[in-house]
Formats: sequence, structure tokens, C-alpha cells
Amino acid sequence: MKKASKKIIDTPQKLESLRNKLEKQKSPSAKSISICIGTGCAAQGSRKIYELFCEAVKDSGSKVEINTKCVGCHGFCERGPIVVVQPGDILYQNVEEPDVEEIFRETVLKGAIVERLLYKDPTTEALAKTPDEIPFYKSQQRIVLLNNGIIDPTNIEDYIAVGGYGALSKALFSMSPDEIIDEVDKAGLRGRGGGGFNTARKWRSCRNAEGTPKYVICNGDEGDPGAFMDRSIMEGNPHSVIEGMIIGAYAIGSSQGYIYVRNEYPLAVDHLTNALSQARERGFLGENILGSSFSFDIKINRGGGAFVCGESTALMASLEGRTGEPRAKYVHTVESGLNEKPTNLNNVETWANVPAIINKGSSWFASIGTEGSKGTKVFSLVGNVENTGLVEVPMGMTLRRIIYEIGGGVKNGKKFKAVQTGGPSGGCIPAEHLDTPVDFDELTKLGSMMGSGGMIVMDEDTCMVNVAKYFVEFLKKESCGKCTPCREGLSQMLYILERITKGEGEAGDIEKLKTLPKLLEGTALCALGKTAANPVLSTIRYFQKEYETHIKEQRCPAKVCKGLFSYEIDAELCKACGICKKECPVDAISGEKKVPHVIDQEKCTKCGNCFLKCPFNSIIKV
Amino acid sequence: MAKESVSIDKASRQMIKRAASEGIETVWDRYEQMQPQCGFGSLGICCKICSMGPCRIDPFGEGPQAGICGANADTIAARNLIRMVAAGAAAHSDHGRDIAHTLKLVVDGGTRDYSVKDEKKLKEVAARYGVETEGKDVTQIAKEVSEVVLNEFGKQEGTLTSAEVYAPPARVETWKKAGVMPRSVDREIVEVMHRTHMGVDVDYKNLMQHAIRTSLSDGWGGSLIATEFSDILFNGPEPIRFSANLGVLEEDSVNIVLHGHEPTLSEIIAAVSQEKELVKMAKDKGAKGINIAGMCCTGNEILMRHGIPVAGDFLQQELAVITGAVEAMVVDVQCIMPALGPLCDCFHTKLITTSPKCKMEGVEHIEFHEDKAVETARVIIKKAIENFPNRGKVEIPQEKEKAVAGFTTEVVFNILGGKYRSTYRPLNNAVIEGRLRGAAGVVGCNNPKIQHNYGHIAMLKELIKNDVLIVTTGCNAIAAAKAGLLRPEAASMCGKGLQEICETVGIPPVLHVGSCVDNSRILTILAAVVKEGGLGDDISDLPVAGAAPEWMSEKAVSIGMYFVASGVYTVIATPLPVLGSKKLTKYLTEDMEKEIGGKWAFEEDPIKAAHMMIRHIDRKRKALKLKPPMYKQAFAYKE
Amino acid sequence: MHTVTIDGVKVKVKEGATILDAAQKAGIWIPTLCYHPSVSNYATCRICMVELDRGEWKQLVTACNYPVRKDIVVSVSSKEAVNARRGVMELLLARSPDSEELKEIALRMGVKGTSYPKVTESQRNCILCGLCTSVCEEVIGQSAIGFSGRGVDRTVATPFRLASEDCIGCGACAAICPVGTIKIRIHEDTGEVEISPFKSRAKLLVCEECGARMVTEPVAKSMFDRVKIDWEEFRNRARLCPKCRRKRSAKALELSGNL
Amino acid sequence: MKGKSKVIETIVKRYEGDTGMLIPMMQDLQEEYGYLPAEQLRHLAIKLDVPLTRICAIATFYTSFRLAPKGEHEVTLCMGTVCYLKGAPQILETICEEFQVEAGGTTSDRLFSLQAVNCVGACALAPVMVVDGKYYDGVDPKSALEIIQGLSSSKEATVEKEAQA
Amino acid sequence: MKKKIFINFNRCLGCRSCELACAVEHSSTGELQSAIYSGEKPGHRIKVEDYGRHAIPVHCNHCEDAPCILACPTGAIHRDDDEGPVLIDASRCIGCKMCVQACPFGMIDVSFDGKSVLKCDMCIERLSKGQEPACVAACITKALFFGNEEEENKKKRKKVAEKLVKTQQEEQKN
Repeated sequence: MKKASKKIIDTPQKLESLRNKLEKQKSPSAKSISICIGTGCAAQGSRKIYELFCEAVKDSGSKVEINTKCVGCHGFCERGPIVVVQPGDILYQNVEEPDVEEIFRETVLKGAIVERLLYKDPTTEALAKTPDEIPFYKSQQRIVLLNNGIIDPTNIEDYIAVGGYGALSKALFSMSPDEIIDEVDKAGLRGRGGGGFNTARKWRSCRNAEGTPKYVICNGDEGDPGAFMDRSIMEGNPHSVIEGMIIGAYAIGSSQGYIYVRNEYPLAVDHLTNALSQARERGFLGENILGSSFSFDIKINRGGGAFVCGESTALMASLEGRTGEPRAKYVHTVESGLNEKPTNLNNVETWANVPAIINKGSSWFASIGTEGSKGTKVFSLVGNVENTGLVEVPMGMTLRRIIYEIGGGVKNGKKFKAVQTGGPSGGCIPAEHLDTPVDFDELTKLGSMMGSGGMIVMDEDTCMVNVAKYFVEFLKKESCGKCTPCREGLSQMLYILERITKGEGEAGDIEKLKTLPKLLEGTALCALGKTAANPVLSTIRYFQKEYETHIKEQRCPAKVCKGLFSYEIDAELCKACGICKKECPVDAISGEKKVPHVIDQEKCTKCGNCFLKCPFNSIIKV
Repeated sequence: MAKESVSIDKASRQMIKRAASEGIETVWDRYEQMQPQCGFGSLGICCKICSMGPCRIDPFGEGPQAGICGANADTIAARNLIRMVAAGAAAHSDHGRDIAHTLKLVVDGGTRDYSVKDEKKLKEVAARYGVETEGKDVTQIAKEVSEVVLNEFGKQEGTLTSAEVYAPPARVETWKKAGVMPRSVDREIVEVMHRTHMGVDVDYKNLMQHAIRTSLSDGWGGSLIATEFSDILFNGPEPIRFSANLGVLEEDSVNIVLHGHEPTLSEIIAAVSQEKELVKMAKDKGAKGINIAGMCCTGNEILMRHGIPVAGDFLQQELAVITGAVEAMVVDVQCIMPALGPLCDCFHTKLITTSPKCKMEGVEHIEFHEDKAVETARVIIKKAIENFPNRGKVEIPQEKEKAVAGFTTEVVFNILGGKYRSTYRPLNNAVIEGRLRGAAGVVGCNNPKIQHNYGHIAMLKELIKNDVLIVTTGCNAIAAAKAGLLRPEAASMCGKGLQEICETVGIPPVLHVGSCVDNSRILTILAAVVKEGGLGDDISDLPVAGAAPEWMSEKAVSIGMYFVASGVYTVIATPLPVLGSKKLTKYLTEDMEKEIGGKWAFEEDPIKAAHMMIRHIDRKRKALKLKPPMYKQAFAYKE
Repeated sequence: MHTVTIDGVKVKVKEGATILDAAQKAGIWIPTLCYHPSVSNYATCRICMVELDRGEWKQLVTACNYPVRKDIVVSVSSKEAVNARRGVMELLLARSPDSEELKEIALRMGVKGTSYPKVTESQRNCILCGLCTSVCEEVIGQSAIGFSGRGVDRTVATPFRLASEDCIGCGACAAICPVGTIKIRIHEDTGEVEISPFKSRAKLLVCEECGARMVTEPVAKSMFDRVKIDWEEFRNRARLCPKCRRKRSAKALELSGNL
Repeated sequence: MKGKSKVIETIVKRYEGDTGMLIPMMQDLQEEYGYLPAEQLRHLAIKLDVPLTRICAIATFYTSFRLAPKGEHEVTLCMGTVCYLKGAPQILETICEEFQVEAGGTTSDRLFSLQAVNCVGACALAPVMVVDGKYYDGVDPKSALEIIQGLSSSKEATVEKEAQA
Repeated sequence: MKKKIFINFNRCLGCRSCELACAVEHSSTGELQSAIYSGEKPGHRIKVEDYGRHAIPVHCNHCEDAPCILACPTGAIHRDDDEGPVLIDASRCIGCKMCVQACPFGMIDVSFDGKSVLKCDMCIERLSKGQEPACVAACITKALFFGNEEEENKKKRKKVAEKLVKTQQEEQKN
């Protein structure tokens, strides 16, 4: 306890002096190696690489202090593991264990560059030394991801050094709660969780609502498949979320906060738990924060694996120790939420935006983005795109720029077919709308939505009926089962889609697929059900022909739907190498040496292994 | 609501008001005091047949569903109903037997006060019964006929002759097929009592089969005999004028009201009352003369043959006394309210019972015997005259309506066909070409459950408005008379088709055919219409219907049952006390039609009931493929 | 008090009353399945959708739990509302095609059948309305049954699907079930009541006088806990069936001489 | 038995008996045993005075809870959109067929439990399979089977080891 | 003034008209014929029991501290006002049968469909129209009558007093 009290920062001045001290320690020529331990990189062994660097530093016995640290996601997951060496901001991609030694020797110690590990532009073949030179980063504008990849998320001092908790200090000591809300209001911040609701309005309602205590909640139950923005923030910069929450709590008049994180994000839980205890240690949480009269603390809850808990009322039910079932929001949660008390819930990215707004002011923030949607938005750009990863761009950037300029276009030179935004409740946007500026309202107009920021690029080999089926299946599995239309309606929709993809579609199916969504929209209890049919509706809207082909011709144009195509071996192209035979998990391929192989259609499960593995492209879909 | 609103008849209202102001109790007061009435009884599911009971069935199906012996609602309701039929049939038939007996007395020389007045009729009846008339004198024929007919009541073998010979052959066939051909009158009634004894017949359908048979022994037996023999003894009625309602009582005359059902004594009193000696005696007592007025069906009997005014219907029997102007009320049998005794004690009116079958405690009984008919009549009239000075305050309502009665099977026949073309052809043709939509027999009593006379009059008006020709008997006829519907002028209230007929022939749209026992006349008219041809082979084919919009007596149950059993759709107001048995109700109101050609319906709203009848008539017209009604109908509907 | 205009009928209701309350007051029928005034609003069945006229736009809301907080205009009979209710009913009929109770309500709503096939499994036509679980938890206070699973796999069940020790056999769940899924079975041989399909059983009390089966022992105990009358005659009478209690009353009356 | 109820006591204490923390408590319990033993859930219900039905409802609502012991190994297959579009369903099907196991189930020999999860957030590596915390990127049906078959032998080894011991 | 249904069982002939009237009054149509033909089972809340040779109508006492009210977990059984009858709001009833067990007089029965219970409401609707309860109105012998509790008690006391005086006088005479 004594030790803790020493660390406590109980005046704004102390915070300022600590920051100055930390800044001074960091000389521009200081050597550091930052290794990304975001999930993407970690999955490819970045932790081992970190360990190797640490060993290398230790072994080198260098007199110069070399700071080796794990940092959060850089975003460029496609090229992980990523290692950044300072000084010089040199970014190495696809670093493997054997490369550590070379990087350490050449770059860290000598300042030389290992060219083969640099990013090479696929078209110009130009090498990029620093992130700024890589097109993927060049067009981004980072606010919430600004410090991801720079600071060590497990070290609060790293955060303080880049100005962390400065906004809190400013809010507590030079702004009234109403001024804070006004500032957020003027900034035009809208909720990044999906709904795009005006954040300040929500705060104000909650502040004005009767009843105590009031709660603030951070929704970290990022459930959309293909989206991992919040995870990266929580993993890579947890303090920004915490600081945002404290400011929000102060503005609203709350004394208790909750962070609700998916259990599938163990690293995020780790980093957040760590960050919370560090913040508590420093006096950013607890009684009399920074010596002010304001007291606030945050508990962390892990979700139990239910997509529906991303819905605010379900999340609150979960926080109350119940099954995550939504309830009617005829009385808003800002009036009666958690434990029937006024509750303000925002998602991770929204909270993370708050310190920046307070620090730099609303007019700065409002200058970014479009008329109706201010600031930036983080997207997880995934799918059949060259540069998979997290991108943060100002609102209003066109889809085309995001996908082509940042994402590098469709992978393997295939034709672009659609981009799916907004998660399971979103929709698929076809090529003709690629020039749409991305903001809350424009996407809604296209029958999709912003959602939490998932952006899945699909190429010509994607079957849109299959995509719709995937999302409906997903939602059916995730439906809590409380209300009739969602539980039964999704089952009916899936039943129809399954029939269609099996070649058993009937006349009238498309009509039914159009009426059920209307019923769901009108009658379902929560947003999950109400918007559940969006993927179906938007695919019918833009790709009705594809549905018709499935139903009328029993044909899947993209050759994805099992049963509507088969794999065959082109005897002329087959070199009888036997690879396919070896690769087939069900032994459906037979053939002697030098004799073209044959697929036994009875046995074939259409796993596609042979298709992928054939070195001569002699396996075709018919 | 003022008390008098229980009736639509003005004269009655006045008397009811008088009764109320003087604190005199009437049938309506007692009705009110009796409320609420027992639901078990009204549903027919209370059984008092044996001493293990009384038992009653819970109609909601929660409580007991069987009596102590195990009889269920169906059995209990059916047994109760068939006993009503038996009582009704017994009343008519016993009446018929007495008339037949009188004829026998005449030919046996047992009385000189009566004689065969209608020889033609006697011969017709003889022919029907297969009695040879050729070369026989009237007395001989009458003797033979009366013997044959009296045998009908108690014969032990074969079937009822009258049913066989009066009904259309197709009908007889139907009865035989259904196993309901009546055997003899007394037998059927006795069998009812046997079957309904504890632990005999408990199958409601089997009971109903016998109920039908019993009722037929009334309609085509006992009642028919009563009518035919009354005609022989007292002459077949012919169209005759009379007036009706309490206004027929005369303030300055000795008023004698003849109430009940039989014509035997009343015929004699009516005749004797005008004897000079008696009139003089009345004048001596300060009266202008002697005024005879009928009441109820006795009233109908004497007005049909003599045009004697009728003072009122069943519910007016008390009101007549309440005028304070009745010197004597002479009653025979049936529908005589026990309340008359105490009521007459409040006035000077002398109540005199005359039948050995009907006595009342504390009431003077002057027993009537056919052999001393005139003598008895004189004694009675004298008693009335002597009572004249005892009058208290008199209040006689002004109302009396002129009317025409006396339409019998034969007369309808004559009028429509013209004297020399005696045929039902014009009637049948009028129906066939759609000038007439159909015909209806509207009959029956009064019942305080229905606003007095409203049931009758509203229904009659609705029917004639729709070109339905009416034949009426009993208290319905009296109500119709009071409402002016028995005048040819009532044609103005008819639909265009019926109006044309009434105006052409000069008849009223509602034809009074007699007392309630004379409902048999309606049956014989229907048989004649069938025989005339062109409207099917059976009564059940005819576009006709029956109704009893204010019924109350067991006789009405028997009448209704024989109408239905004869193939006539019959609508009654107060439901039969059978509703506690869903099966029995369904049988009576639905299934029966398939077996016997007719069925019951219950509807308390007379207008709705009339519409139900018209629908039935239209259905029959459709089945006969007749043309639609010639003129636009007031009650039109979409089937 | 706020004025609610339902299909043109104006009624006044208290703050916080629901649209359903208002409709009942106005004499307008709105079908309900998961609504019961004695348990908290769950709004699962969605059969009570009505259209709320917000002036600029219209919105479908559930009548059973939409709180009236100002003057509002509601349409029960609008095409949108009727279609929504019917659509939901069709989905329910597809799930539970054999429930007579459901068919009856459907018919009253003008739904003669469903165009959907049966694709979800329902335990004896259970529509997962939640009335049984709510009544057991909130009113009876036993929580012998609860929901299990999620989505289409959701069922009403006892913990671990074993006979529940918490069940007192009161049968409220069966009485409140709108589709006839839960049934009370009497086992004459053992003198127990079984709440089917949960397999929970409770012993039935037997009338001391006539041997008739009465309520279950735990229900009787629970009643005493609530009533808290400790009076000899009350306890004595509690051991008799209602019929025998009435007989006792009759006897007392007869003996009192009835002045 | 004593030890078992102690586990519950420790967990409940950790969250100060706050029933709002029921889910974290159950998560801790599951971490302890690898699944949620029925007997422990009964203890928890009594300790917290929470209906057992509520605990059972939670245990069956959230997919991360399991009421039966899991297999020796944990195989998690990502079914996120990108993985799905890149062939995860075929991988799942192949595994299920080969090992006669359902998603969410455990093989009869308790070798491994198979989970199909929504998205592990590693879309760049699609299709992703995670075995005992180790990420395998770009798997296909064949390689997936090989990875799992690799587990099989290790198990046999332990069995042998146990047998020897 | 609190009015109650009183019984003079010496007058009861066991015709059960009161039971029938109760059922009809609590049926949806309120009319005998249509009530039985609609197929509903409204049930009766007054019961004619027998003891010895007597038929004795027994009915709800509307107890002051009514055990049924205490037993009902939903508040379905309640009083609108302190003086008024004990009522049941069938829509709030959950069929738990606590009240059935609680009523010491056995006057609460489970309804036919098992969804609610039958409980005398003293025909509150009829009372509001100034009518007597249906069972009382149906009783032709006045074995049931509706009266003021105070007055009836007074009458009773008076009768007892008269009887006492009479016997005293007779004793004195002797």
C-alpha cells in the first residue's frame, strides 16, 4: 500500500511533471525495437520473435540502452509479424525467427537496412522504409489508432508519455460536466458501435435522468465476424478507453463503470485488467481522482460467448448476472439500464475518441469527416483484398479508395464483386457503389450500415446467396430465442436459403425472403432481429439474378454452393502427379501413374482441397 | 313502464289498470311474483316421476349428469315432453269423445235437446268411415257412425281409421314407414304413461317416436272427431259476422260469459237465453236484456256457428270479471284459471262450474248433463239474472271490433271456388303462380311471458304483408279479431298478391277456422290442398308453415307435435322445455324433418319467427320449382 | 392521466399504463400470448403488435409493454399492425401446429393456417412465451423451471432436466400456459401430482373425512406460510377437502338453529 | 467434497458475493475444472441464494460454458466471415466426418473437443484453426486433419506412459 | 352499511335455483339458454349442501380477515374497499390453488378450465345496478336474502330476547 501511495498522482501538476520527465527520458536517438503482439502477428509467432530480440539485446551486452517492447497492432496484419526499429521508424514485415539475428545485427546495432524485409510495392516494386512510405498507411488518418504500435500497452508510463490522461486532467480541472458534453456535442461524435447515435445526446440524457447510481459501460463485446478494431484498441491502447470512460463518467455523474469484453479476447482482458490496476495505482481511478472530488472505478466483465450481448440491454442483463436477453427499449437505458438505473453505454472506439476530442478540441475533430459523420472510423479490411488489416480513415473516404488505395485492391487480380460492411446486420455493396463516401448515412442508404467497422471484400468467386446464408445462419445461431419473429423467422429464412443453395429453390422463395425481413423489422424485439435480414435484403437488392439462377437453373454461378457444381479433373491437363490423390481427405481420387486421375463423385465431399493443391490447374469446377 | 304495458290490447290495458288501482291481483302480477322461474323446469331437466327424486341435471355439465336412477338429461326431457303431449292429446280427445257420445245419446234417445243438424256432413263422415248410408235414415247412420267413431278411442287392434282416411296417402305412407301410425287414441295416451313410468322407455328417440304417434292420434283422431261431430250436431259453420273484445259486454244487460272449450252446453245457453220468459225476468230486474258473450274457445265454438260476440281470449278471463259487469261466468273445461274463484269473490260475478271433470273449491257447481241440457241452461241463466242487482261499480271498455268467422274446410273450399265450382283449384293456382307466397296456420294461446297479443298480431301482420294467407284458431283468432284482422278490410294490410285475392273473393286475409280443437280443420284443409294437386304429394311439400306465438298449454304441445308430424314446419315462441337436452333439442329442431317431413323451431320474436316461416315457405316453393312471388315482397333476403 | 386514442376510441389512462391496458379499457381486443397481468412483462411472443402514430412516422410496438407517457395515437386495425400480428402468428403456427389453443386465437385473428413449414422443434407446442417460468419465479417464488439453451434450441426445463425438488406441484405453470404445453397429471397409484413434461412430482393431500385428493402438501404448507393463521379450527378444516369443509359449515348452521 | 465446496467459497469471495458477477464466477469455476460440474453449480446456487434454474440458464445460454468435461485438447475452428468464405465449412465438415464429432462436442475417446467459433479476429490468416492456443493459418481440410492426427499420437503416448506408470 | 347474504335454511327446498342463477349470472351472455348452448362452464359459487334432512345453501362469507386474500400471491383476490365483498380478478389468477386450500369454508373451487378459481363476488355488478345478488333473486322461498348486517343482527337479538321473555313469562305463569 505504501508503495502504491508513492506512485499516486493527486494533482494535475504531478501528472504534468511526470509526463515531462518521461518525455525527457526519451531521446530521439534512443534505440528501440517494437514487436507487434497483436493477435495477427502473435498468431505467426511474434512473441517468440520478441523473446529472441530480448535475448539478442541481453547477449549483445551493448552499452547503449536498447528498449525492446511489445506493442499493439499496427494494423497491417497481412504482413505480420511486424517489427519497427527506432530510430528511423524502420518497418520490417513478415519477420521470421531466423531474421531476428540479422535485424538486430544490421539495423539495431549498425543502423543499416535489411532490404529484403521491407515492404515492396507490388506494382512499382519500390521499397518502403517507413510506414509513411507504404501506401497502406499513407492514406490513413489515425486518431484512435495513433499510438497503437508505438506504446507498450502494458506500461501506463508509455501512455502518459504521449500525453495520456492529459485530457482527463483538463476535463476535471478546467471543464464542467456540461462543458464536456457540449464539447463532445460540438465535435459531432457519433457512436462507433453500429447505431451511430449522437454520443453527447446520450450522455446528456443520462446526466439528466433521475436515479443513482449511474453507470457507464464500455461495450467491448465485439462480435461481428471479420471485425477486430475494438480488440486492437483494447489490446494496443487500453488506457485510451479507460481515460475516455473516466471523462464520460465525470460528465454524466457516474461513479461506477464496467468494461464488458468478449471472453475470446484473452489478451484484451489481460491488458485491460493490467491497465485498470495501473490506473488505480496512479490515482486515475478510485477515490478523488487526481485530487479532485470526483470518484470513479471500473470493473471488467468477460462475456460468455453470445453475440447478442453486443446489444446494450442484453449486455446489461449479462452484467446483472443473467442470460443475455435483450428487452424492450421503450424506456431508454439512459433512464433505466443496468440494475434499472440510468446507464450510458458506448463502445470501445467511441470511448477511445473522447480523450482526443477533449485534448484537441471539438472544432479540430469536427473538421474531419463529412457533414453528418465527424472524425475517423477504424475498419477491419479483410477478405479477398491484398492488404488485410486495420485501417483508420476520415469519414467520407470512398469505398474505392479504402479498398484499392489502402487495401491494394482485390487479391490475386480477381474481379471485385462486393464489399460487405456492418457485420451480420449490414449488407453487401456492389461495384457500382464503390464511389460512395463512407459514413453512417450513406451506407444506410445503400441498404447496409456502418456497424462496428467490419469491411469484407468479396471477389468474383463469392456466391452471394451463400454469403446471405452464412449471415442468416450466424444470426440464427446467435439469436437469443426470446422473441418469436427472430427465433422462428430466421429459421424459416435459413430453411429457404439452404434449399436454394442445395438446388431445391422454389418459385416464391424470393418473395418470402422479401416479406420475412419486413416482418422481422417490424416485430422483432431488438436490433439483432430487426436488422437480421439486411444481408438477405441487400444481396437480393443487388444480386437478385444470382438468386434466380440458383432457383430456376439450379446453378451456382460462383460455383460455391455444394450440390450445384462438382469438381472434375481435366484429363488433358492432368499430369497424373498424384498430389490431388494425396491431398484428398476422403480418398475420392483414384488414378495410376501416368494415367489422368478421376474423382469419384459419390465420395467427393467438395472440400476443394484438390482444386487448391493441383499444381497444373487441371481440376475444374463444373 | 306502467303495469298495463303487458298487453297491446287497449281494452285489456284499461282493465289491468283498473285491477291495479283496486289492488286486484291478475295473472301478470302472479307471473311477476313467480320470477325467477326454475331453470331446471324450464329446461325440462327436472324429473319427479318417481320417489327417489326429484332429480335434476346440471345443464352446465359440472354437477350431476344423471338422475338417481341414471336417467340422463335426454331421457328426462323426453319423458317430460311426451307426458305433455299425452295431456294435450287427452284434453282434445276427451272433448271429442264427449261430442261423439252426445251424438250417440241423440240417436239412442237419451236426449231431446240435441239433434243431427248437418245431415250432409254426417253422410260425408259416414262415407269416410266406410259406413253404408244408402237407404238408411239419419238416425241409423248417426248411430252406426257414432259407434264406429267411439270405437276409435279404445279399439285394441289395427290403426286409427280417421288418420288413414283423412290424411293424404303419401303422408300415411311416411307414418307407416316411420312406425308412428297411431293405433287408437286411448291406447297411445295410456302407453305414454306406461313408457314414462320409472324404468321403462329411456331412449329419447324411441320416446319421441311415440310422442309423434300420440299427437297424431289427437290431430287426426280425437280433435278431428270433436270438430266433425260438433259440425254434425251444431251445423257446420258458415261465414258469419261477430264482434270481439270486452266492449261486447253490455252495461245495461245481464251479461253471461261462457268460458272453456266445449260447445255442448254453451250452444244451449245461447239458444235458451233469448226465451221470452227469461228476457222478461231480466227486464224485471232492471236489465235491458240478456247478453251472452263467449270467452276463449267456448267463445270460438259459439261465434263460429251463431255469431255470438266474444269477450276475449285466455288472458282476458279475469279482465272480464274485473269490468264488474259480468253476472255469471259459466265454465266447462280447459284453460280456466283457478284464480277466477277468489277473483269472483271480489265482485258480484257468479262463477259456475258445469263439468264433472272441473270443479273448484267454494264455487257453485251446476252439473251439466246432455239429457237435461235446456233445463240446466235455464237454471244458470236465472242465477245470472238474479245476480244483476248485486252489481257494484261497472267499467266496461269501449273496445269491440267487428270480424268475420266461420271458415271451415268446406267453406274455404266453396268461397274460393265459387259456389258452383267447389274446388281448391283457385287457391292452389294462386300459390302456384306466386300471387300467394304461401299459407300459414297461426294458432295458440296467450302466455304472460309474451306481451299479450303482441306475439299474435305482430306475426300475423308480418305474414300477410308478405302475401301469406293465414288460417287461425283459438286465442290467436280472438286476438286477430280484436285487432281487426278478421275483417275483409284488413286486405289493406296485405302484400299486393294477397290483397288482390281478399278483395276479389271478399274474405279477410286471416281466416278464422274455429277453436283450438278445430286445428284439425287446418289439417283437413292441407289434405284437401294436396289432393287438389300441383303442390306436391304430401303436406310436407306444401309452401306452408305453422306457428304458436303465445302458446302455453300442453294441448299446444300436442298440436305442435301433430303439425310437425304431419309435415309442417312449426315455430313456437317459448321453447319447449327440452333445451336441457342438446340431443333432444337437435332432434326436434333438426333431425325430425328428415324422418317425418316437419320440424320445430323456437323463436320468441314474432317478426323473426314470421321470417323463419317465410324462409321455409320459400324453400318449399323452390323445391316445387314454383315461380317467384308475383309481386315485390316486403321481406326479401339473400339465401 | 394521458389520452390514448385507439382506433379512434379515446380513453384516459394513468402514466405508465400500457397500450394494452388502454385497449382493454376501450374494449378493443388485442391478441396476447405471453402477457399475464400477474407476472412481469416479457414481450416475447410479439403477437400484440400495434401501430403507434408518432406524427412524422409510424412505428410498430408491442401493446403489452409499451408504456403510455404522453397522449398517443394507436392503431390496432391498421394494415401494418394486422399484418405484423398475423405474420407472427403464422410463424408460431409453423412452430406449434398442433396447439388447439393457438389455432383458436389464430382463427380469432383471421389466420386460418400458415404458409411456413415446421422447421423448429417445439416441446409439445411450447412457444417459449415465458409465462410458466415467470410465474414460477416471480409469483410462486420457487424457480423450479427456467429457460435452458439459446435460440431455436431454447426450451423450458428444470435444472439438468431432472425432476425439480423446488417444484411444489401447484400447477400455476400449467394454468398459465397459453398453448396447453404443460399439463397436470394425477397419479392415483402414488397419490402424487406430476407436472408434465418436467417430471416433477409432489404428494397430494387427502381429505381426512372423505379421502378425496386435495392440493399438494407443499402448496398447503406454502399457504400456511402466507396466511399465518394459527387457529385450531382453521388447521382442522385445512385437513378437509372443500366439499367436506362446506358440509362442516352446513352442519354448524344446522346446529346453530338458524334463527 | 470439502475441497470442492472450498472452490466455490473462494470464487464467491473473490467477487464479494456480488450476484451481478455470477458469470465471471462461473467462468472461474470452469477454469478450475475445465467445465461446470453440476454439483458445484448447486453449491454456487445455495451459496449465492440464486435459483439453480438461473445458473443453468446461464450455463446453457453462453457458448463458452460447458456442462461436460472437455477433451484433452481443444480444437477451435474459426467460422468468421472470411474464414467461412475461404473454406472453413469444408474443413469443419471433414473434421466432423473423420472423427465422428459435432461442433461443440468432444470425441468419444476424449481426445479433443471441437469448437466452431464466430471469429477469432485473425482474418488475415484465414482460414484459422487454433489448437490448444496455437494458431494455424491458412489451413485446408487435409492439413487440418493432419494437425489433429498429430494430437492423436501424443495422447497415445500419454496413455502408454500412464500405463507404464 | 355493509350488506350481506343471509341464509334461512329452514326455507331452503334444495331446488338449486341459486346455483343455476349464479352460473348464469357469471356466464358471458348472462342468459340461461344461450349460456348452456355457448358451451361455456361458468360454474356456481354458491353451493347447496345437505345436512341431515336439510338442504343448506352455503356461500362465501366475505370474511373480514379473509385467508384467501392473504393466501393469494398475485393479489388477484382483493377487496375494492374495506366494506366491500372479497373479489377475484380472474385475469390475474395464475391457478396456484393457494386460496382453495386457504378458504376454511371450502367456498373456492378451481374453475372448469383449471385456469382460475370460482369465487363469490356477491354479484358486484348487479349490486351496482341496485339489484340483489343473483342467487338471492333466484331464491323463491327467501331462504337466501340480502340484508344489512347490523339490522339482521338486531333482528336476531330481538328474536332471542322475545323468546327469552316468552319463556320467562311462561315460567312465571307456571
